[in-house]
Amino acid sequence: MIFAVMVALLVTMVLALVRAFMGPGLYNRILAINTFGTKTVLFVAVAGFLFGRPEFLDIGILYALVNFVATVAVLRLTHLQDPWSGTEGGEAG
Amino acid sequence: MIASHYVYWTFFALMLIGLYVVISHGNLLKKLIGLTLFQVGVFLFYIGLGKRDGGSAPIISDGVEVYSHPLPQVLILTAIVVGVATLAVGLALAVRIFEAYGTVEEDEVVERDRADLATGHDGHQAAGRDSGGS
Amino acid sequence: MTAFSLINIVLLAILVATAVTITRLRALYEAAMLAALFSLVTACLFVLLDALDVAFTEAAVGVGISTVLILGVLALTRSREAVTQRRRRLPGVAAVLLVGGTLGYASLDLPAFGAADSPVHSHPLTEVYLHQSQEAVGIPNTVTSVLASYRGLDTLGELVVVFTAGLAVVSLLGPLRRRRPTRPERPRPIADFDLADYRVIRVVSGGLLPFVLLFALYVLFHGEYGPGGGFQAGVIFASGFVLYGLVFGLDRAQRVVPHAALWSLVTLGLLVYIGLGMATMLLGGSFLDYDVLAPGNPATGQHLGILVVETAIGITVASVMTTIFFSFAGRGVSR
Amino acid sequence: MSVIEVLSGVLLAAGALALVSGGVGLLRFPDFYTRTHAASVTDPAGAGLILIGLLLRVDAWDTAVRLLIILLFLTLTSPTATHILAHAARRDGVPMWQEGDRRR
Repeated sequence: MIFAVMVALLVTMVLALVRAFMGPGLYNRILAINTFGTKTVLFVAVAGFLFGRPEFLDIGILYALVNFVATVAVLRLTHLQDPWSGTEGGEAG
Repeated sequence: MIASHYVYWTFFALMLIGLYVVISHGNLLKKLIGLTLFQVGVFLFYIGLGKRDGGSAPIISDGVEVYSHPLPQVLILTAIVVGVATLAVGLALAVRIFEAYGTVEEDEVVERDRADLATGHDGHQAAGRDSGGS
Repeated sequence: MTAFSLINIVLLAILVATAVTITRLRALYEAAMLAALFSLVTACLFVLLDALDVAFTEAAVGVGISTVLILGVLALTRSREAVTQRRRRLPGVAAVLLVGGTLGYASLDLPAFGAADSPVHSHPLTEVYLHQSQEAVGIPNTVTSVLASYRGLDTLGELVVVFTAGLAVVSLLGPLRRRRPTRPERPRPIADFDLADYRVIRVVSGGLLPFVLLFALYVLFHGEYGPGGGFQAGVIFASGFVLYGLVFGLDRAQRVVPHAALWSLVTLGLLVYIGLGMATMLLGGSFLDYDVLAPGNPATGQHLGILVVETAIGITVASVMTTIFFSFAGRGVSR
Repeated sequence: MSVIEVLSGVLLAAGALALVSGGVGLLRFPDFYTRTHAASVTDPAGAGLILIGLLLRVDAWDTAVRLLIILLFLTLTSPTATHILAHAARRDGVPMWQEGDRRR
């Protein structure tokens, strides 16, 4: 059963990857990469059970966090002319 | 041969893709991304050498007999952090080059240096003036 | 075909496909994002290859820090790559053929992947690190004991390299500048970006942030029993600050940790590490020999030494990474 | 086979189905917004189902706590990320697909 879930995960990863490659444009890629990130969290969790050492789920927690940081960073840094201050705006870069 | 070595060959392929980007692409930032690809190839190669069939993570616990080797993991663990620190140095250099030349394309930077040499300007002064004007 | 090799092949194929796509993309923002995806897949592969600590570090560094740095530099410079000229291709292809041929030829001598009788696994050090370390050091995570105890001097060297890199970035990008006080304090959303957007991010990241920092501390102190340790904790801590700086603006992030405090922390970690080495020498051992810290009870001494060293590593790595982030961020502001 | 195991199997299967359908939607839907829909609905749903399915198989309490923390983080961050993403795209003027348009 767990192996079947793993296969489903890998299939979904490949599908999201194709979307990330095809684009078109920035947003489709961000969306695909964000989805892919969730799949990697699940990958770590399922792999722990599949190979019999489920106590190492800490890594999954980290992936969930880091995935969010990456999405926020992409949105933040591709959107502002003066990327770091957040006080003065501009059109999308 | 294929069944036992394909993993190494994929790691080598990653290194070579990175190497190609570093040498052939002119954009300095693209070169740095290529450098990280190359790095990851090397990291995976090290970790791959320490992996053992049916092994488990080298954290000793009851009921687990076979472990992968911890030493390559230690080396790569520190190498990753050092890698991002050196990447930051490279990026800082790229920012400075952009501020001096107004471009991060290697060809354009070299061309501008050549033009400065031909007109007899000191390269540094010329670069400073150019960035002031742009 | 086992489950392992199936997953392995799929992940490797994803990696190579991503790498090829990265080289072909000329829009560098998108290439940088695919690089983040690349490092996520790499981290999964590290999990599969039993390198949990490495997976930890790679995910936090590759996604949380280096992507942010690359995107930030792209925002400062140009984000489209020029077309690669035909004449440039030849040297690259030549180098790839040369190096690839050499590596391919050399790989014929490599032991089969995962073989139990390979030189790596039959070397006497394997026995030392995996089994004797349980008596000599007494902590389950052998990666931590090798990192902090057996190869403590090497790790000190790596830490010095990280320190030097931080120094180089700061000297290239100028000192961390204090912002002019005329700027509005609260980050105001740009004209047509709805405030509600920012409120959602602010509330969620504000709620998440304490957990990130707590998690970093957990990783630091749990590193003896599970995956984790100073390097990982430092990087997670720094990515928490990166998140804070991205969402709430550099201004507030710099008020939380002023740069003077940051630089003292950078050197503090390094000094604690070296000081511990000196202390063990004064107590009659050799440099970084923790056995002498608790006379008559080497295991306790090792525990103590490893804990101090990991904390020192965590402090230095976290503050160097935060310094690097602030330097790049300050560049954008002062322009 | 106990009731718990059957239940866990059902949850895992449902989660896997949700994931794959989300992946297909991400690939096949015609524009960015519909793809966001596919991804944002199936992501937390599939993740939740799978994580709860795994939770039923755990004996050690610390593993269960970790699974719950992952679940909490995912349910917090994943909708937030897709929400701001869709909002930013709308503001940026990513065009919406209309009946009869080409796929983008």
